[in-house]
Amino acid sequence: MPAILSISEAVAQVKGGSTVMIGGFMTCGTPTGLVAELARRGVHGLTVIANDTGVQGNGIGMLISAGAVTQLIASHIGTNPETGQRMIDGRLQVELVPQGTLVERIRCGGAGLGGFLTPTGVGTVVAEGKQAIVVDGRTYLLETPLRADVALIKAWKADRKGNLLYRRSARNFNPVMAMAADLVIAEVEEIVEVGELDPDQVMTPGIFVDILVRSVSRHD
Amino acid sequence: MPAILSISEAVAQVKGGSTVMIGGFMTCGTPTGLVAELARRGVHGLTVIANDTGVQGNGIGMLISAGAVTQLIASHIGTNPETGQRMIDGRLQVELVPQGTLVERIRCGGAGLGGFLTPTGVGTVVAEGKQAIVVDGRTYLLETPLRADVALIKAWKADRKGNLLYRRSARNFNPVMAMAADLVIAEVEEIVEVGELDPDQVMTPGIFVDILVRSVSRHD
Amino acid sequence: MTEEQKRMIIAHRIAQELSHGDVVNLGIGLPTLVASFLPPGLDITFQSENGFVGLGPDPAPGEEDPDLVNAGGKPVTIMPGGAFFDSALSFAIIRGGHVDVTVLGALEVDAQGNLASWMIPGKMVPGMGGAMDLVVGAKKVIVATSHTTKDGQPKLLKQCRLPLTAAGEVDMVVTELGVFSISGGSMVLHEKHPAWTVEKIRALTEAPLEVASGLKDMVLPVGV
Amino acid sequence: MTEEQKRMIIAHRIAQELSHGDVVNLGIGLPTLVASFLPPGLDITFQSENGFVGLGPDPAPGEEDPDLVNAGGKPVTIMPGGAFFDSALSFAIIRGGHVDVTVLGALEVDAQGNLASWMIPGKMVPGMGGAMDLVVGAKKVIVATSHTTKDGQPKLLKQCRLPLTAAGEVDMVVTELGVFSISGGSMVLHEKHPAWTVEKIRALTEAPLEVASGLKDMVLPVGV
Repeated sequence: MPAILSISEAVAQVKGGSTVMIGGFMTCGTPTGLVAELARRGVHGLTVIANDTGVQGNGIGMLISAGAVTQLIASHIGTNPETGQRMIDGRLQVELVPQGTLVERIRCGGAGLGGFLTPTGVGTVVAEGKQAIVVDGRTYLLETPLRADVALIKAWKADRKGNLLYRRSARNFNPVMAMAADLVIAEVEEIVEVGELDPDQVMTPGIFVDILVRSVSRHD
Repeated sequence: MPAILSISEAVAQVKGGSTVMIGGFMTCGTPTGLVAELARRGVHGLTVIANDTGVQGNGIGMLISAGAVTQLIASHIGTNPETGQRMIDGRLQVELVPQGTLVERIRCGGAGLGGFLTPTGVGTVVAEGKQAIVVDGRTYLLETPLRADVALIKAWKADRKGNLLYRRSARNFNPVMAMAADLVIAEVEEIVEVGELDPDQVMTPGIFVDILVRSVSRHD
Repeated sequence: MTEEQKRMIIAHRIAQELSHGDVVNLGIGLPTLVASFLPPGLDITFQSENGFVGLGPDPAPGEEDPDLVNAGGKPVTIMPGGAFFDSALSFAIIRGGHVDVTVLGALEVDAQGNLASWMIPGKMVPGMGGAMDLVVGAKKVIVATSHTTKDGQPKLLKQCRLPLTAAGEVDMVVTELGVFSISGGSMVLHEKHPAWTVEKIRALTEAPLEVASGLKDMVLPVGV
Repeated sequence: MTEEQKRMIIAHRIAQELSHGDVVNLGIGLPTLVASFLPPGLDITFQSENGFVGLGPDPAPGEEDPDLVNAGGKPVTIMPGGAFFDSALSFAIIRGGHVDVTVLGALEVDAQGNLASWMIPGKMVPGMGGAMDLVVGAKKVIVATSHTTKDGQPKLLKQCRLPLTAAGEVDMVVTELGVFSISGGSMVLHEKHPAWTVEKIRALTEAPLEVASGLKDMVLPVGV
């Protein structure tokens, strides 16, 4: 059973210098309460793995503005000019990864696989430094797993066992990141009793979740 | 929108000599109506990809008894002695694949990946003839994708768009096989109108499904 | 032509390429406009790479749901019969060939079918997002682009100069001046804007240009 | 000892290895019996590799649901708070180290931590099912086996002779005669059946045998 903690108790577990996966897509499905608290605490030297950095001052943008992030692995940073500026200034090191490759690398990390072969990126700068492997006459890149010390994810509902439901397109990277970190903290809008969720409908089994926190407000 | 056909109309699309994925685990979640009709039609020379061959005369066991299968890719055949006997007699060629590798190879086939690296099977006969690749000091086997001409799957409910819900442990290989075949035929217990399923709860999106058939009876 | 007219011509023409039953992913910006020109009654399922099929029209004001956005982060709706999923399944759909048509913008596109759309070194590095997977994975890749840059330079090139999104994957290019396929190191003009001559189009095209035997006029949207 | 007594001693002893909060996969046959000996109040989640967590006890007669079976195809139940998933996620859980303990039977196990459990060439080829993934993926691998074959031959070997399930992955072996860990090419005896001497156990063990400094008696189940 996961621990049910306050946002500040939960975020206190995230140490400076650690690697943190953060769910969400353009702030939709981002655990905003956890991210805001992390930015507020003045933690430094984080490596963040996320699809994007939201927009300036919102979502993961809060962590960028706080200068908490020194390394970023993401598929898109165009919607947050501050991320680009910090990259150009050399204050932030950015690895850009195709979105499908990014989520699959995280899945590999969670699924105990050593890597996968993808056709995405062949013949582009993404292929640089990577092993090319030919299977059945087609060339693929060998992409390797990503794991994190902590995953900060956002769900709609949880039960006390940590079973999670996501809502609408706020699901995105959250279920995959829940598999790929040593410590998984889920920010949820509602916590129900064990037995209230239909086991057929659970999207993330509770065995992946270590800590539950309640969102301060819905869609905040 | 998938076509809604009778079992015999649907199974008429499966040609002798084709590669057929069949969902289910020990007959639980096997599309028994489709399999029975396929066995009855006297189709020959099938390559079957499935977790197991059920038990003698039931589930995929019906196809084995009918002599319809010449090649089998499965993780387990111990519960159907007839499969083992035909293998020893040389009438059936069997490739045994670890269950996690089997499902991941099918997923690769459906997901457009060229393969994946797994630690499973290293140092065993499963490694024979396979490329070993070292990532971060650990040895993995390169396993390659599986695809089929036809997937025969079983679901609980469908809507007319082909969106599927599975029930309990009858889910197993079905959602993954739905992604990995040129023609996907789903046997379902109930077909509801478009809009009756919650889009958050759909387990297999209808875009994967080509043909829906109604099960003759529940759990038959 | 105004920029708005160009966009309408391109989006309208691409809408004619979609067939009953297609699963289609539209990139943000100009490609999104394609949905406005769908022939009535055509059953098209739009995929949104952030995690669903059945992307519908914009919500009525006040009806926005912050949990339901498109790949540009904008509030949208879902059609009856749609389905949500996680990013892993979304890109399994995309890379696995389950998207019939993808429509994307371009910075440059060339006669080898190469596309550059995601960065200008030293200037603009937004990232590739889902574009690299879409171009590699979709069965048919249609590039939707103005024929030239804002300062009149060709965008249909002999060879892309910017970093590629994907190599050799583009099937069709639609601009306000014409409809092009890629074949043997040339772009082949199949349809042209009725008011333009082949020679005038050639003058604005860097890629080697061939003209298809059955060259036709593009059908323009009503009112353009 | 009867076969039933052996099974009870082994299952009872392995149950003591499970800790509060563990996710555990029990193989079919003898390992399944471990669940019967859980200390009360211990929060253990059982995983069933055919696709769920929260495996519960056998259903009451007449309450069987054909859609709810264990990895042996037998009707079972699910506990409140359990969850179903597909085989891909099931093996992501298994291979990804999310199962704390797996308990499996053996044909042979050796002093290098090798396990053979899935075939006897020319005789029995049932297939490996999920065993290879479980042995490679679980954090702790416990082998549950009678100390000898039915005709009295050792099953704890210097080196396995049958085709392996996995190489070097076994952490612990529990038989009716003792509890063993694997270390530097030897099996280390930590606990022994109270009625047996080390020398008598050694005589039935082919693997090089060391004796742990704090050798203890195994706690046997009540009534055995």
